[in-house]
Amino acid sequence: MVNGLPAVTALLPALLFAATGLTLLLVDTIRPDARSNTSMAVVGAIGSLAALAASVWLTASGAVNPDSGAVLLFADAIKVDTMALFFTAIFASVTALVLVAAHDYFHDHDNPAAFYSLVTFAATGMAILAVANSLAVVFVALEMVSLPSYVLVAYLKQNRGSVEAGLKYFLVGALSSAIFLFGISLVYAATGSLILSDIASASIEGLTGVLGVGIVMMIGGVAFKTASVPFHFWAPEAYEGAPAPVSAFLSSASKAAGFVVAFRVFTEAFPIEMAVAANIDWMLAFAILAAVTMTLGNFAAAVQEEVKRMLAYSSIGHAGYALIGVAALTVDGPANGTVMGAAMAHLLVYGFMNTGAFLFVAMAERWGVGRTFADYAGLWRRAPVASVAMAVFMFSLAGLPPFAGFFSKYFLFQAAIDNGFLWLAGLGAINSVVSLYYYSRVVKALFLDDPASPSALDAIDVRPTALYAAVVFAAVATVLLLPGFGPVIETAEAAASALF
Amino acid sequence: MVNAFAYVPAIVLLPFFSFLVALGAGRYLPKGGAFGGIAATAGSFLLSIWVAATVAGGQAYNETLYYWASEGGAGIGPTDIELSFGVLIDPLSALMLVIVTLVALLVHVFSLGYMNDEGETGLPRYYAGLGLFTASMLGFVVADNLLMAFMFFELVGLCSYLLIGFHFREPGPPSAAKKAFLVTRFGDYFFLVGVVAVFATFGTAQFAGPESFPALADAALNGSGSVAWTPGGLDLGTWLTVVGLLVLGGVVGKSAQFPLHTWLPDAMEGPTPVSALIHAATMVAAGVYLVARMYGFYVLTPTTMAVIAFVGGFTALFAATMGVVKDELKQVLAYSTISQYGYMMLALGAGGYVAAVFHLTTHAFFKALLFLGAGSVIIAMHHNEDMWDMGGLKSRLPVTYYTFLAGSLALAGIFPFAGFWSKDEILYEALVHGLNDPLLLGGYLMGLLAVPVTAFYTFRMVFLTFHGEPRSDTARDPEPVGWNVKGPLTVLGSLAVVTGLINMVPVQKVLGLEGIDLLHRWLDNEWGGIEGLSSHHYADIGPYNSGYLVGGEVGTVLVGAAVSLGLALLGLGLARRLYDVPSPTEHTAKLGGVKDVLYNNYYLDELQVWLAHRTEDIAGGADTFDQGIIDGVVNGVSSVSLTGGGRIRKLQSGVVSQYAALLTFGLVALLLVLGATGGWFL
Amino acid sequence: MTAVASTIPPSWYLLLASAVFCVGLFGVLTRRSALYFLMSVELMMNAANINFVAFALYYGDLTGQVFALFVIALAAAEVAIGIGIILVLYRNFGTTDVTVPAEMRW
Amino acid sequence: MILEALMAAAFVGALTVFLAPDEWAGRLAFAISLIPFAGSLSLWSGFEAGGNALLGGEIAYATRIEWLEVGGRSVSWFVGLDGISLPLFVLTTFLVPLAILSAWTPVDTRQSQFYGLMLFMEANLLGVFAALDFFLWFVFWEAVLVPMYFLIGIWGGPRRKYAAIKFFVYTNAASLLMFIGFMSLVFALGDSVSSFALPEIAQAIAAGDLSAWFGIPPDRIAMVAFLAMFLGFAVKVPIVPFHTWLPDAHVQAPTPASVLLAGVLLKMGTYALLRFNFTMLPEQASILAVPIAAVAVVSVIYGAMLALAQKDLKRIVAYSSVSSMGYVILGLIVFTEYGIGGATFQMVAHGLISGLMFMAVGVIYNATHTRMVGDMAGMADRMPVTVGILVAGAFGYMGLPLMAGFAGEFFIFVGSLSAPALPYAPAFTALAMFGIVIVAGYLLSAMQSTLFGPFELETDYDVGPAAFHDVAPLAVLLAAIIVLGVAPDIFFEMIRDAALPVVEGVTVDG
Repeated sequence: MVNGLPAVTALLPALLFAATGLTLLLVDTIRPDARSNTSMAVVGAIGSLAALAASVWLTASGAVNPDSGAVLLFADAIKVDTMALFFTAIFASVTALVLVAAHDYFHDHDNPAAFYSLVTFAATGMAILAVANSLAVVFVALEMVSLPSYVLVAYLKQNRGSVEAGLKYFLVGALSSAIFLFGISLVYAATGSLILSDIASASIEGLTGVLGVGIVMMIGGVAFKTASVPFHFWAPEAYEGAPAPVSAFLSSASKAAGFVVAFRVFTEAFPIEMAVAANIDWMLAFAILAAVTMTLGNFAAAVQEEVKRMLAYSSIGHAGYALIGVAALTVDGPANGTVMGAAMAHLLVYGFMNTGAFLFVAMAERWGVGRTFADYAGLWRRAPVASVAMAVFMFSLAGLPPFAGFFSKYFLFQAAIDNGFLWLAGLGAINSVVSLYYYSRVVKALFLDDPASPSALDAIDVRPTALYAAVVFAAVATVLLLPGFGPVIETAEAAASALF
Repeated sequence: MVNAFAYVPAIVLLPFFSFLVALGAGRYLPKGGAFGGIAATAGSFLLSIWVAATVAGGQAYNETLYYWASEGGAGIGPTDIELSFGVLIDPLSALMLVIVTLVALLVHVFSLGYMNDEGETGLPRYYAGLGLFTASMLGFVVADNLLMAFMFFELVGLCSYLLIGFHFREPGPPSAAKKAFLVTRFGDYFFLVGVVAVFATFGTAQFAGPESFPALADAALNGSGSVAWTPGGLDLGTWLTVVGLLVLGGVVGKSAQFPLHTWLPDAMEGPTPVSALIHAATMVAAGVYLVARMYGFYVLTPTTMAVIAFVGGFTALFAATMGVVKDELKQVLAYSTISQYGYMMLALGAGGYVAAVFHLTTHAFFKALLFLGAGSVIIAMHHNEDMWDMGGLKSRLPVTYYTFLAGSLALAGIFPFAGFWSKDEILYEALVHGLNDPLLLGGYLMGLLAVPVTAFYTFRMVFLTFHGEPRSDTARDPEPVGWNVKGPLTVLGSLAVVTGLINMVPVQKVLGLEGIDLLHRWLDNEWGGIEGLSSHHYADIGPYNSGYLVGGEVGTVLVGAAVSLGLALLGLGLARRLYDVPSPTEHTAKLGGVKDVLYNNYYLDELQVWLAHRTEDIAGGADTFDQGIIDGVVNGVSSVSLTGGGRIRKLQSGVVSQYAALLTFGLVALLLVLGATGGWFL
Repeated sequence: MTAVASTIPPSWYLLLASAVFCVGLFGVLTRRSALYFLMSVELMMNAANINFVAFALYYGDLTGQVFALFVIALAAAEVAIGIGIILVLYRNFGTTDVTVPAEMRW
Repeated sequence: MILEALMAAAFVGALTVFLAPDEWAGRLAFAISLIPFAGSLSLWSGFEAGGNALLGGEIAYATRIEWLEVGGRSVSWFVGLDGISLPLFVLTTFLVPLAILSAWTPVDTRQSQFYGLMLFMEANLLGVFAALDFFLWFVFWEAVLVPMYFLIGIWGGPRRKYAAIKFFVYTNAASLLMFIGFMSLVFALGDSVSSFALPEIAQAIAAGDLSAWFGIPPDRIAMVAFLAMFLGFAVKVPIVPFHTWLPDAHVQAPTPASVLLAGVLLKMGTYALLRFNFTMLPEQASILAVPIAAVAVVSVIYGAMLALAQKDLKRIVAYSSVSSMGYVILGLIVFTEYGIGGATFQMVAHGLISGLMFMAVGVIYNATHTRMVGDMAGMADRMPVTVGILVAGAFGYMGLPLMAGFAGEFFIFVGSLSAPALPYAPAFTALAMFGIVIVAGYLLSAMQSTLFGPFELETDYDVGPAAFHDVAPLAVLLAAIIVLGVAPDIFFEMIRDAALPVVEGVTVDG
């Protein structure tokens, strides 16, 4: 029972997402040839905000929290706990932003309806992923997220870039999910169960190798979703080729979805003690991935010409930071909960600032100014508000005070240090300096550079209200999360600690 | 009666106000604020007289008036220090006050003729400068501690910069001003180190009183006291010598002693009245005055004394030789100044405290006189200073001529003019003390040698300027000068004749007339003064004892006087033979190679210019190093990381099958690493 | 538990599955045609299915077999979407060679 | 809450000015910037606190509000002033209005943004000097860079972008290093501190609560932290060889930005050095005394030599700032009351003087549009008042007595010559003091060739005297410099009061 309601109420966010998706289809069938997608945007936004509200309500009302324990459903295949709701909140916020922004981005698309429903269904998949307590559910939900994503990336059928991106994303994705699935099968072979807790308690004498290989393959699947090395190759192209709102959605929500898998599955199915005892040091694997990923992402981002591609690499770099949350863990380490909680908080903040950044790119694409840094020169003069917001995103991504990105990154590194991973934190710090360089390049282009030609800015002829709203909202959130960081980090740490 | 000392600050502040007035409102005042300056200096002069009278009335004054930085406090390491301003009035400073204010007053008056009547522009700036100059010098004179002295010492330097560079629109003056400030600044660097050292060593920089640093040093040296600090392992005597020499650095700079004298001849670029002020009463005098002021400290360290004496003697001769060949009126005077201050240093080094002050006084008058005279000649000659264009001005500028003559006789040290008495006493002191001290004796001999040279160039100047036939049209029909020129000349001329009377030591010694050595008694606190600041005290703690030639004291006096007078007359006579002819010609050719050396001032300027250029070269090298190496490294870091990024991105070939391959390899690598560490498959 | 199944040691199934998986992987790495690529991925997924089914039998619980069904369904969906994407690929690039679309790189 | 009020005034003012039309943005900004100034004057007049805020002295105008928890330590809004921070606080509020005035002529584009950024920067600068909680301080510390980045990058000279990015990245990297250094201290303090409040941390360290961490012994940690923080701040100060961003930034920056950069931003570095390195880790400081003093002396001489080689007036002043900062470092490292007090005083003095110099050069530049020594001569002929003040300022820079610069330098020298804590103190001091000769050298040469001699300058317009609102700030600054030089106790008394505890922190053996 949840607050006197049936226990299934705990699934409210996921259900709301699903319902929204269906409603969107319904709306589309009622008015199939509506040129305006306003109704779509409104319905979608309302739906995802409702999901957001639901998850916040469930957390706040104490129905689901570390103290009262998690809500288990469907023969333990589903487990709703604070972490699940925390991530659901991230998904919901990002989805809402993206849907609102899409209203202007697809203003002249002949069939926007599919987009909205696909996004919402993907969000549904994420919500389920967040509560999955069985590898079966994990895989199904993962596919529920992936399949719509492939379509979304290739959504602009006439656009070679979009198609190429879709293809690469799909091929790498298919391969990765196959590997992930094989990993699951090996784990099943070694433990004979798919329920996380049962896996943890299963005896694996003689099958260490099988389990180990399985786990590594599952790491691969996670790495794909989180766009971490070496499964990151799809990310630059997919983010660059896809419609900007989709890039925002993938790089924020989808990435977070990957992390929720990592956080839950590895800590619950292969508890650290057990892993260490069995010499299956997946923490080490993640540590290596984290180090390589953040370095590769940041250094590659530093030499990009296109803003969108730079953001793609930077999102790889941030995946590296967030991976610290599953890398900097030790057997009953003092700060296991803290470090993972910090990673969760970072993902939340990142959700806002990164989505905002991509939505700014979306605005630029809507205007039809080019994609490179040079094309952004002097945008400031015609779009001051948006440019200031972009500057906020950039500085926050770089981790400068007085923006939320500073705190989330700092908490992450500090927790890592507390847990004995000084070298990871140090590497992260160095990478932050590099990132400062390329993020400030955007600001430089926007504010300092002069437009190539006086007429260069004439492209900016419209004021996409919805896009503006989304961007500004994201910016405000990014700033307000600094003073309001206390509750966030507390919730996150509490949620994470519950896993250990 | 009202206490005169209460008004001492006013002496300093009056000219300062005139500075403010001239600066702020000079534009709107008649004569560009000249009258303000005259009134102020006149006021200061009267007050100074009053102060001197009060001192004569048997009083003295040593008072801290203002704490610059807060009192007490655990200052530096063990010591408590106080940084304060105060006033010290004793016979010495009282006398100096009178001299400075008088000269300043006369210079102000003279300026009316030299600047205003000549239609100079920027007069407010000029009078502001004069006012500030006077004020700074007066502040320096009344200073009661070394820090305050240093501060006003520096301000004097600033004013000299401003006034020498008065004609800033021409190329010459600014560069001369720069040189003056830089060279003296170089000396002041050592001075500043000295000041800091004094604070560190004694915790105080007071000149007078039982807690003053000379007193403390004395006590420490004779074991009845101790100092707060001496640098690692240095014994007290050596350290005090070092400190003394450091402070001396400032003196050498300001008083234009060798080797820092080069700025002074260039300083002639300034308006002539300013030169008079600088040379007679303010800037150059400051150095010597400083030594006299802290004489109680110097006499404690024989080495320092010897150095002072030798430097002084050398400078006296050295500068005099250069004066011989100069063609320009003011140049000759410039080198004579250097030389004369050399005498004063010699006196101080030789323990002739009174003699030095005596010469300072007389020199102040006759040198001011000579410069103002030169000024009036320059007016008459329409600012042509080349003596070879002059001649025969005697009949046309009688007042100027006779006063100038009086000054020249004094400078040459001819009986009975003021210069004779003071210079004679200096040589006497050097002699009697030098008989037991070779270094000092060397100083004496050089000083003696300088006497004929001085007489020679002085009268070479006089004859070339005033005697013989006019050698140019302007000389034939010179511009007449007004009362404001003649007035000051007359006053100073008479002073140049009579000032010697204030200190008739030789006469007293020979004829045994008691009490006519007024200056001696004055400086010996006979009327009033401060314990520890008397010539006697200095003599007591000083390193020297006197030795005499044949005939004991009197004999020595007579011999010395006779010799120096004889030499002076010799030089005069030579000058007369060579140049007192209707149309004199250059005889410098006879000097041969020496002439060039003298013309080029022994190439010392070249040396300093060379040094300056080397410094600039080093600076240039440093700059290249900075831009190339240091900044190069900074930028290098960024470019290196960028190339790194460039390599990494090449991984992203764009071909999806390669992605699949790389991805697989990555996974396999991960498998191997974990497998290896985990020891699976075994 | 049938006789045949009981006689075969589970490790054989593992080997078989791994073999199939590697074949599929080989196909992915070597084939340039998108369709072959797709088929190879299917092969890899079925390798996993072999494990599920076999070990469901081995452990005697149905989860594995049920999950295998799920996987088959998902694979079908994946293929559907894949074909769609390959279709637009062909429309835009006139080929199904996956190495051709390489406009976005570095 | 008065500190908050003043910062808020500047901050709200910034927002208002952002929205104001360009026409009167300048006047509005000036008017607004007077509010913090008036406020800080009242702060100064009402200041009675004694001792050092970090070492248990009373903290004036303090407020402390809990903010959030970090790893079991509380972060709070904790501001307050003591004898060291108050003068710098006043300096900031004093310089900003003048800098704004000096911007009226040169800044002719995007005025509202420009003045808005100026005020925004002021708000953060005040925060830096007032903050007593590390996180709060760090937030302000970093936030200062952002407006300066824009000020240089948008309104700067030809190579402004290069300069801006170099400044931004370089100083940020430095801040990161410093951050790491300080954090390692906090970690090493373990549970002995329950917050990031600087006083608590400083006193905990003083109480010897540093404990081993990662098996690194506490003294090693302290040493590493000291070095990291020192390097971090060295870039900001800047100390040779981390100074190369400064000339670029200064030359490219618009005059008002240069004024604040030289006047206040550099002081952030020395202030932080004093607050963190020398107040919290005096023992490490005295261990490293000789190398640090050497670096200081090198900065003095080397910086002066570089200035001697420059042809651009702004570069000259920029490098001479490097030189002057060397004095400050020397004053700090000797650990005497006069040394540290003098160093702090020199921060204020140099803030005023370098501000004056940059402003005056800026005024001349407005008229000539060149700063190259070779390009102009005899400016005194056309702009007598400006040149007069410039000359006065230059002499102030040379340490002319009765001007603020001399007071600062003299205090430092007096404090350092016989400093017990520094071996070879006399040698170091004497060497450093030679800077006063070189500075005279290059300033006089530069003035001679640009200001004096016959007037020369190729322009198609005739150069006339500067406007009143250009000259007024110069005059005000000069007056302030002289007042401080005649009566240094205005600040020096409270500074010494706050410096004394720092001095007592270091124990000199022998």
